[in-house]
Amino acid sequence: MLEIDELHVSYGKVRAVRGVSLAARPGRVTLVLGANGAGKTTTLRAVMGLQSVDSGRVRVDGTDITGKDTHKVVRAGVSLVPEGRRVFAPLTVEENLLLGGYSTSATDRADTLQKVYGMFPILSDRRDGAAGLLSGGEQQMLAFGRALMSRSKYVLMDEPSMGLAPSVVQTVLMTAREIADSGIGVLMVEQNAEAGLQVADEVVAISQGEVGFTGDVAAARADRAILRAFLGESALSN
Amino acid sequence: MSAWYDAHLILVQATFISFLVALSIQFPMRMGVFSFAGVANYALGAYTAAIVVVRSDEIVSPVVSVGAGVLVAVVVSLILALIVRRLRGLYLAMATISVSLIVQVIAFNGGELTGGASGMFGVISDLTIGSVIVVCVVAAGILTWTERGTLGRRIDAVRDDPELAVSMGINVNRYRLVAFVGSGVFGSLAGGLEVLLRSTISPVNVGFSLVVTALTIIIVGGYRSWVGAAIGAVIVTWLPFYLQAMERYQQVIYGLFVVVAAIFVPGGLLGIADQARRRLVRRQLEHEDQEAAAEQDAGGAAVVDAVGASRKEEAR
Amino acid sequence: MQELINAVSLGCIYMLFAMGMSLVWGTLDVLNFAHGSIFMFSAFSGFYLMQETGNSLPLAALLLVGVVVGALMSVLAYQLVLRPILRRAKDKDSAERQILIGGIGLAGIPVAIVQIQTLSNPFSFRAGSFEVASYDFLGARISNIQIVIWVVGVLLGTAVVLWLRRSRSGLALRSIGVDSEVASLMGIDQGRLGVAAMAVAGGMAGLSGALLCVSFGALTAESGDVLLLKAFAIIILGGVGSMLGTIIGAFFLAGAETLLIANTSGTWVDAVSFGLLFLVLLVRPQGILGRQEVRRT
Amino acid sequence: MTQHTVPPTVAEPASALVLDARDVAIHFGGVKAVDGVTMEIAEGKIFGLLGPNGSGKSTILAGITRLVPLKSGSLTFDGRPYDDVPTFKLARWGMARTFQTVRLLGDLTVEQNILLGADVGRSSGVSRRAAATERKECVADVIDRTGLAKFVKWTPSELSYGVQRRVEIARAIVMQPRLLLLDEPVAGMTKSEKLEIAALLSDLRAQGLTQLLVEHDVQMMVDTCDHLYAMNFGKLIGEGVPADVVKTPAVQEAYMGKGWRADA
Repeated sequence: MLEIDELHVSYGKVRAVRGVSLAARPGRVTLVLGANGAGKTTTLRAVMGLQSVDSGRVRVDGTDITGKDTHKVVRAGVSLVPEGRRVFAPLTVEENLLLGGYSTSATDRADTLQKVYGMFPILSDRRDGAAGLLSGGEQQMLAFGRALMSRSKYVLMDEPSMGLAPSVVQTVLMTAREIADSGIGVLMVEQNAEAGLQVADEVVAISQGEVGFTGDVAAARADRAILRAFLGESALSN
Repeated sequence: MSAWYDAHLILVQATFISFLVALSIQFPMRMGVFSFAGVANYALGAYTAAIVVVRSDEIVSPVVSVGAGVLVAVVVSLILALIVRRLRGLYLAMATISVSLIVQVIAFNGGELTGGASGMFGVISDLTIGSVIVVCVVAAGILTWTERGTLGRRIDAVRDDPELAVSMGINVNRYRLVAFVGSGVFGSLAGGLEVLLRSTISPVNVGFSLVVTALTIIIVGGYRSWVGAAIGAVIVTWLPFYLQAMERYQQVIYGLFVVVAAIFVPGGLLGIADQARRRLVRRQLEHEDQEAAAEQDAGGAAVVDAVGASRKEEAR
Repeated sequence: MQELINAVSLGCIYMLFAMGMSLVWGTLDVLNFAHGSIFMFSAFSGFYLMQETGNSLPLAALLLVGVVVGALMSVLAYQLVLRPILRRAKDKDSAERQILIGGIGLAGIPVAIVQIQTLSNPFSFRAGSFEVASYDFLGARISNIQIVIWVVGVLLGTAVVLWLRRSRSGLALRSIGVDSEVASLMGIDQGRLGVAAMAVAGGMAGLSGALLCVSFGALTAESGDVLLLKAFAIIILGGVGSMLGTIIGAFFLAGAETLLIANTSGTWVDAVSFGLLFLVLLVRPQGILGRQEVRRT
Repeated sequence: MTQHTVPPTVAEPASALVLDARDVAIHFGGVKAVDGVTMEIAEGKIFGLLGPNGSGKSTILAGITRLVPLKSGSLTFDGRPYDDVPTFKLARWGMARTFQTVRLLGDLTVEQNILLGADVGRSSGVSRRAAATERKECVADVIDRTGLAKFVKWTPSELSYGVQRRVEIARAIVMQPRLLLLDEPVAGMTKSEKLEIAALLSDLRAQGLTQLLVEHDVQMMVDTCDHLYAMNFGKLIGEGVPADVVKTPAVQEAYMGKGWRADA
């Protein structure tokens, strides 16, 4: 289990995350909802050691990784698919994937590479092309593949559907589901709440740096506050 | 007093000249133009003044000889500004360092005109330190005007965010042009005045070490105001004199100064003073505006992701 | 023919020097202005040891001193100055500016020390324990030192290119150049790789310093500054981040300079690189082989 | 293509166009970021521009402000074509904007940042001294209206994101513009902050300020705008009364994704 316990993070004078506790479990998708600026991305960055933590603990299967350097967090079995994908555009698709497996052994790397190619045939077809030339959806697949290459037990995903064509959003989120089904714990921040709920098992809602709701998908769908904040009551709910 | 003055005349002169040299790099820097052409302008000013004085049969007024240097430097600066208008940041810095070194190579190879490697001697004039001080005071006056009010704010905008500046109706390109011309004026004034005071100039005086010295002055003092250049000029000129040990290791210690400042106090001494003043103001404000601070906190959470996101945007 | 031999030798030295500088600029975002004085000081260290040991150092030891001193200085510069600046700077632009300023400050220190030690006179490895021999080579003369330069140049040049292209750590280094934050998300320890890259760069600078001092007779305290700007011209000519471009640029500049020396008195030689730099910046700022942004939105 | 599905806007007196962007195309390399967009911004109204990330909204804003060159098309401001007028002159003509990311000068106080807007040289023939007092009054008035009085001596880094945003808007208003372009002014704000900004914009409209609002928040767009443009893939996919535009299938699909309607 990836446990975030009473995490506090501040940015200069601003307290961005105030006592967030949540968990990701193997084989399950935990969806984190929250408005822009609620502290979701900051939480993920803090877990990865990209942001310093004021107080609180982050544990991976019992091992404390709070405040560890990013590369050590990755070695402890947690990886992040960053917002906006951020593939290494000038490098080839295969180089991107190999980088994902940077801290694994050579044999493991070759092994996982074949698995990832099996999962995403499009990446196999384009393996020698520059990653920057892939379409948005393909780049997201590459970002997923890159995270899988590290053989992490937990994958954090920051807005995987952001900026993608609507038709691709479903595919991308279904892929996230498949990744969880293979036994990996997925912690996903997603703006597109409805699409996110379709693949999630558990839901955490964050507002102004604090957790407002924790529960399974059914409970979330039944929660009026969640409905109002993330799904409905807009002009579109005709 | 007078005895002291006579004994320290050279240091007094050096202080004012260093101030002008530093301004030739600081002035464009304040407008976001990271140019080292000031050193080239110094060389142009010095050599032009020297050539005018030495080649002419009659006694030439400093106004004419130094003026000729300023004219040459300004013309060259304008041409340079047009040539490098597309360059920014490091590329501009390195290109202008190259210009300075090309000028040095030309001085080396100028044959009879520039005196080659040994340079020029006997540049005699009736220039006094008083005139130099007047020049510096006038320069400081003009700069004070550019650092205040509307003009000061606009220059801040041009430096910190050129795209914002144009959206606020500021003609950024014109400011950049002014930056080059200003560098030409200050640099050539420094060169012209110095050559008349010392009566000699050689290629060694206009090389890379002048870049380091000018940069030391600005970095130690602070790049945001002419006051920084003045503080820096005083320190860099007088410290070696008072620290006997420093005489020999002067350049080593300059290097250390620059390194330490670049890491810890990029704003120089002036920046430190500024921060201290601000901290004082803030403490007062915090007493007055407890409620404002409270309001701050409520909306505070929103800052973070947006800041993080914009950082990432930039990184991409 | 003689010119060609000289040009290739000079080109090898330029290449060793510029490749190291290009390596850390393209990956760590460090335009190390002290690279030139590292080059100079490494050669000077050899000279100093040579004097202390009564001219008994063999050539190999001299080169080794150059490599070790260069690597050491480069790593120290990175750990003590450049990395702290990168970490503390508030944005990319000010980081760039402070790195350059800090580098200029750093560069001044060894230069000043050597000026004091040599009283600003040139220093050279006068006849040491090794002998300079010349051989006939296709109607021209080539010295044993030039052969050493060629061999070292070809071997190291190839090694660095292969390292970056083929190896796991080379790939990691390239990824840092593209997006250092995501690189750390791949599990890459940037601190260690950065030190390694700086050590390689400094070692190559030191080696080229020793080689240049041996083959061309003498260096002065200021030699590094000029070479630094030449290397900048070379890198810009080839395109930042392109090793192949750097290699081509190095030989191009060496060729142009050798031609000029052969046909004039040689005092204008430094103006070639600066003129060239200027020209490239104006006409094609991304260099001959500079990579265009690969992007699709 | 969705033009005909949108009910015709209520016939209104042909008011003067503040901004007329006709068949604007902007290409980056081979990418058609904006591909033949026409927008007619009439006086005194708030116009909205809606579209998902990467649809070309920010690009067309950059084109309108002449920060990037057009591939083709024409631009007219208050009847004056400005295809070759530099950005800084446009600002003096009365085009003010805010940016997608906060862009305040960190070394200046809030007051000084706002004064920067008042400095824009739109001389009105008044004597210098009179202009200065007038300017001061205008700044004081704007500071008051935007609720920034408490923060005038603060520096931007000490302010929350919402307050920083308000300073940016205040700086633009102080320019006394003819047209105000707002690039995602409420992104990352809390609900209450959003409402505040929306009220401020409506207030400005009441005073006759024409605005073009680029935003993600559908609810805010519907509530605040008089006329809405919707974009995707560099093209307009809808235009008209906001509440109607957001209901068209093309906009719903572009903005909310497939499957949204089935579950909502």
